[in-house]
Amino acid sequence: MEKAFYLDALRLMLNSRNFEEKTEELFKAGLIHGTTHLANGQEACQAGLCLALSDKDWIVPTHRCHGFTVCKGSDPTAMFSEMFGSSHGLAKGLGGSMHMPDKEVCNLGSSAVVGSGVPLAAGIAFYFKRNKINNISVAIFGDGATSRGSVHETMNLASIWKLPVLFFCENNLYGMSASSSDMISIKKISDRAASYSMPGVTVDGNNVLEVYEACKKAVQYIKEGKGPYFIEALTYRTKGHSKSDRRLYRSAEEEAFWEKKDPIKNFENYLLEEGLFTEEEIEEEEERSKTGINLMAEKALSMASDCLTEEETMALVYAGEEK
Amino acid sequence: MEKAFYLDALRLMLNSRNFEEKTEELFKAGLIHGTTHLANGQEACQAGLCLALSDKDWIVPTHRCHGFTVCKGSDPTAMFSEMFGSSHGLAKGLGGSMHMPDKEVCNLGSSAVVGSGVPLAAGIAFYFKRNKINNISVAIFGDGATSRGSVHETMNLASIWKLPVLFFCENNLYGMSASSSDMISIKKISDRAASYSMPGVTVDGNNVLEVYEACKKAVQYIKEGKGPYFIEALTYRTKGHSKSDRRLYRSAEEEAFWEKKDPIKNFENYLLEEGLFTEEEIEEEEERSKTGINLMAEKALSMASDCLTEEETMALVYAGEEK
Amino acid sequence: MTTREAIRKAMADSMREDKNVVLLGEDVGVYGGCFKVTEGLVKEFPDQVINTPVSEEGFTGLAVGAAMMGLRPIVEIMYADFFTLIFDPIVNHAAKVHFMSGGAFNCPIVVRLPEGSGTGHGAQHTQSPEALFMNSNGLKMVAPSCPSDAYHLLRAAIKDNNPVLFFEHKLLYGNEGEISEEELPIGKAKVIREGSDLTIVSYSHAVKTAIRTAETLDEQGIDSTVIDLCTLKPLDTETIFKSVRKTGRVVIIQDPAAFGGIASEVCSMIVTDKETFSSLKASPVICGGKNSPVPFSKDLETRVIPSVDECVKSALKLF
Amino acid sequence: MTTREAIRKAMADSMREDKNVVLLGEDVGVYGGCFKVTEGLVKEFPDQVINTPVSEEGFTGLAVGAAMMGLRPIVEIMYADFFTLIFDPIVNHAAKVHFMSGGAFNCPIVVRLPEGSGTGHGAQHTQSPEALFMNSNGLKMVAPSCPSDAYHLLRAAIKDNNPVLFFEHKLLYGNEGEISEEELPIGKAKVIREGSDLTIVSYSHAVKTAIRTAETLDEQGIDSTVIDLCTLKPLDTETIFKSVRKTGRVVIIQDPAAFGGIASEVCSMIVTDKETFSSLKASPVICGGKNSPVPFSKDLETRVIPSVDECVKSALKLF
Ligand SMILES: Cc1ncc(C[n+]2csc(CCOP(=O)(O)OP(=O)(O)O)c2C)c(N)n1
Ligand SMILES: Cc1ncc(C[n+]2csc(CCOP(=O)(O)OP(=O)(O)O)c2C)c(N)n1
Ligand SMILES: [Mg+2]
Ligand SMILES: [Mg+2]
Repeated sequence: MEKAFYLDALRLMLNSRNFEEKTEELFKAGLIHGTTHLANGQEACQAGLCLALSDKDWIVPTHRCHGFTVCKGSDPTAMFSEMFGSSHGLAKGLGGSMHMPDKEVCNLGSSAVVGSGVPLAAGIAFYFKRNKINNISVAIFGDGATSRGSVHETMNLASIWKLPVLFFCENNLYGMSASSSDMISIKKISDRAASYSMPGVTVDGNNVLEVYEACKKAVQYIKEGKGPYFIEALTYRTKGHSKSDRRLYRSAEEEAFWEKKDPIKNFENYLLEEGLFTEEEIEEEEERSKTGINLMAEKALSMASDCLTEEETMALVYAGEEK
Repeated sequence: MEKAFYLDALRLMLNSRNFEEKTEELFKAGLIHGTTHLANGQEACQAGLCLALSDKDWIVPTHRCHGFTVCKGSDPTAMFSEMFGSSHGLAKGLGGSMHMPDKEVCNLGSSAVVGSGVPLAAGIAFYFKRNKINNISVAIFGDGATSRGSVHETMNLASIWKLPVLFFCENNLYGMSASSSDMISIKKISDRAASYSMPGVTVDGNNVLEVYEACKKAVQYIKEGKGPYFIEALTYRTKGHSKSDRRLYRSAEEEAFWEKKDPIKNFENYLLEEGLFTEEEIEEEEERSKTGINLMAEKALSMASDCLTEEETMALVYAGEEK
Repeated sequence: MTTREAIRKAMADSMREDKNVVLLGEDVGVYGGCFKVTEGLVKEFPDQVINTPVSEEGFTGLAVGAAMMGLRPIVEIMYADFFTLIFDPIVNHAAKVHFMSGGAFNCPIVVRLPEGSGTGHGAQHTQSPEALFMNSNGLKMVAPSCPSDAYHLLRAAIKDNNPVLFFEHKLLYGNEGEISEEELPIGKAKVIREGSDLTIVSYSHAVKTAIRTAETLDEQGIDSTVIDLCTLKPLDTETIFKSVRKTGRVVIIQDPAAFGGIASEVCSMIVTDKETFSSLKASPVICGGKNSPVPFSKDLETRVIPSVDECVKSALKLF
Repeated sequence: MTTREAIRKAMADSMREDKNVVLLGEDVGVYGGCFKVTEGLVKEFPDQVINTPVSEEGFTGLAVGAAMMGLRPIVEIMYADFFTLIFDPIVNHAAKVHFMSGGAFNCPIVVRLPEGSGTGHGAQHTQSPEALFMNSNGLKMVAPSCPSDAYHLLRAAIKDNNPVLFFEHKLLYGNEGEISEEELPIGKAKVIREGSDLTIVSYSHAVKTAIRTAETLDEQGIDSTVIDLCTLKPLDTETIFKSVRKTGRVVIIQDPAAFGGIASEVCSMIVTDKETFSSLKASPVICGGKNSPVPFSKDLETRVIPSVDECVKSALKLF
């Protein structure tokens, strides 16, 4: 692996983290309307997956979408703008925190209906397969979503039609307050892949290199035309489910345990231990990312009042004749 | 096994078969409105399952429901009446061929939406578990239904809540024209049970004793409080999917192959070979069943014009205050 | 040509023109579809006609994703009653993605929904669910009543960049008619006959009832206009208003349950339009289906939809 | 007591009285529900409050089956938007089983659906889907606007032997009010204030708008009756007709999109009633939400529902 790769991985994770930190700050300051779902602690999943994809591979993230959106290459200014509801946002301010589609970087945007993005992702793969385009599509979903029938139906469809889709399950142990051990009828979610005759693996979702390697392998398998693949990445969201969550359903010990497994700190330690980066280099990256994200947030804030008019909005209910 | 048991099994299968034969005849004669789904060839599943159940165990059949309804103990006269749309029918003529609920014999009736009866069956089990009633509920469904998300969601729910429900999958190799090998992402459907941490077995669905034994074991397991159980019964519908099916999707050879595996003939041969019944006894049973069913059809036909009035019908849209 | 054939031809012509048009559904291949609408298509278009498992939510969602990439899927839901399973991909996704993406994505999907009672299939196989989609924004809905309209509206639906629900009444499949040269765009109602005393508005199978009602009223010297809505969303209020302003009397006929139906929206459009309201000489009348599930019993099933007799009686009260 | 507390109390009182009343939903236990409506309930009723996986179709279907056996389940759908996932168990099953079984089975299930815009949750978390169930037979629907009605209607819904959809507007959770001694049965509208010049009909969150509209009109010397529908299906047409016959003018206000909404049905009921129609002095007016998905942007979101200003302006045009 070249140093550039490690640098990429570090930068993506830092940007993702800093995006969430800034978002939380803006929310607390009352500058953003609505709610948000922060993905702090899950950066290795986001970066590991996106690094394994080509620019032309598509993703369909979840409600907890910021990190994937950053890592797939969207402009954080446009992301902040979206949360400010301004017309400079990825969805012109009509989407909000859970809807950040970005055609340019091959991100279909999320469904805010848990598990409903999964068939859409298979649809992208269906399109590729029909048109003999050798790209893949990634259905991203959480442990909670595995209880949705749509996920089952889609995995069956993807399997019988050998669609180029990667099922990427972020198992962060909870769906809101519901622990996956209470809600899921099997210990290892990836074991369900057998029902769909596809490979299924479970990886340490807090280890960016492990996620990357697993995804790389999956992408290769899929691009060889062998059909879908299932990856379960074990991770943890260190913040609450959304703005209002008091986290009564989990223990301080558990949180502390996972705090120690912070994907960024651990990766930084690895880089240091392996002598790939110096402390100064890492600090510099941390600083650069933070400053960058803050600047972009400020820029977005400065344009926050640019808003679609009612007429422009109503004109977007139906698509016109030609694209 | 006592002779009475074999006699029961034989009678149930013969009644089921004769019910379908008579139904087909009545349809061809234009005496029944709508369509129907005949289950000829699947009698061992129906009888094998129902013999293993107690009177207080409930079933939720499918659109192909006549055989199960006969075997669970409903009055064929009321079944024919239902198909004639008369007020003497199991649903007073409001249901039709696919809807033959019968509270008296613990049959909830079918959903005509493939796979949608499965969560209802789990609901019965949920009721039993909550009220500490040691009965079971059986969700009956076909191979085609396994592609429905509702089935996945229900199996997960039944597993995590350890509900006393038997998932009974009649794999007759086709869902209409769709062969299960094309539509299902795994060779053996029962292998999917592992995803829900429940036992899963595949049995010869044309062998009434094998079905019975498997169900008996399943019922015992469930009544011990161990949770749900999955049985796949391999069988074949010898008729078309419904009235209008020309069966273009399957070969004459295949049909001939399964004709030889006729569950009734094979059971009769077994009874003869084992010396349990004489030829005369069997012929007598065949005769008795046929005559009985024909008489009931005639009786139902004689009352066929007794129909609910419009007022009575409209009064059934909403339930009243007290049951 | 029958309506069945017209629908088939619209699909064939579209698939021939554009490889991105694909048909997905249960038994649409060799079986020819439950109502034989797709018979033979798989032969000419083996790559464009795709049999699916019984996974309505899954394959409709898949079609939505594919449509967002540029495919133009036609989804056949075997019986419209299974609309219950596609609400999420259609209402929460297809209908909203253009808007929610700030216009970045389109979702050109057509869903064909064979609907209607009269076939003895019971309450879960005889629904006409169009009204249950009415209040969802971002969708279009059409419901043709003759082969020509079926052909042109399906062609238009496939070309449309928005999700279109195409309601086809099972009892109309066998109806014969010529395919007109003239296209029928989405959003246009058709004036089937012009009269000066009464406006009868209807759509789909009930158009038959409307025409027979008009014919019966002829005998009484009442001269009716009959309007076939053709498109249910968006409604062609202009055509309706124009006629009602002329006749001052309106009867709206529909097969599905009266409460909360398309007819109620048409009626409310008419009376909330000031000018049209002022032109009314009598209260509008809705002749709709009974507010009950569809009974199986043949006799009861027949009477669940409004009869010509009922419609004529209601119309006569306006004079 | 807030509406949130009133709903909680109705559930608690019902669960205390009857062990067959159970609450199923995501995060309804320790988490207290997404909107804290169920907070604390699991402590008093550990066996009756059940956390579910994200399987709306599955657990609602399960509740339907259990209800047919005699349980009285309350199902909480976290956001009404996920109504798309329960259409099949509710519309194809719960609503029809009594009828389809010739009366043998009942399905006493209540589905609680937190709805409405104004919270900045985007188009898939802000819908008010009541109109999308209107045309389905066998269901009842209620949508209270104050704590007392919420309490009594939920109590009544739980006791009802039919499936009842209970729409609770998220913006009303914090509203304060006394719980009246008097029960409010399903099927009864409430006259909130009586006036002789105009009838304003509304329900749920829009009742606030209706009241403020009436107050503003007071200043102009226009004296309005305000009717809160409370029950959306079946509609209490008697109360509506009585008032409209008196005032001769009607404005119907609702938050959801105007096209195909509850207001259209109310309007159509009014004008198809001969006597009420004859009493109209002006065309009825509907002030409904915009026919678009709900935009995220705060300013746009606020304007997606009708404002008091708009309603007043529309009302004034009637005089
Ligand atoms: C169909 C549906 N049901 C419920 C919700 C409310 N909800 C939002 S996120 C969530 C938990 C999802 O858990 P998981 O899939 O594990 O994702 P995570 O939040 O952990 O990233 C729930 C229940 C929803 N958005 N969609
Ligand atoms: C949700 C749904 N989709 C489609 C249909 C139409 N349909 C009726 S039976 C059937 C095939 C079902 O196959 P299977 O479950 O194997 O049962 P079988 O008919 O073989 O007994 C289909 C697709 C339906 N009734 N419900
Ligand atoms: Mg999770
Ligand atoms: Mg089958």
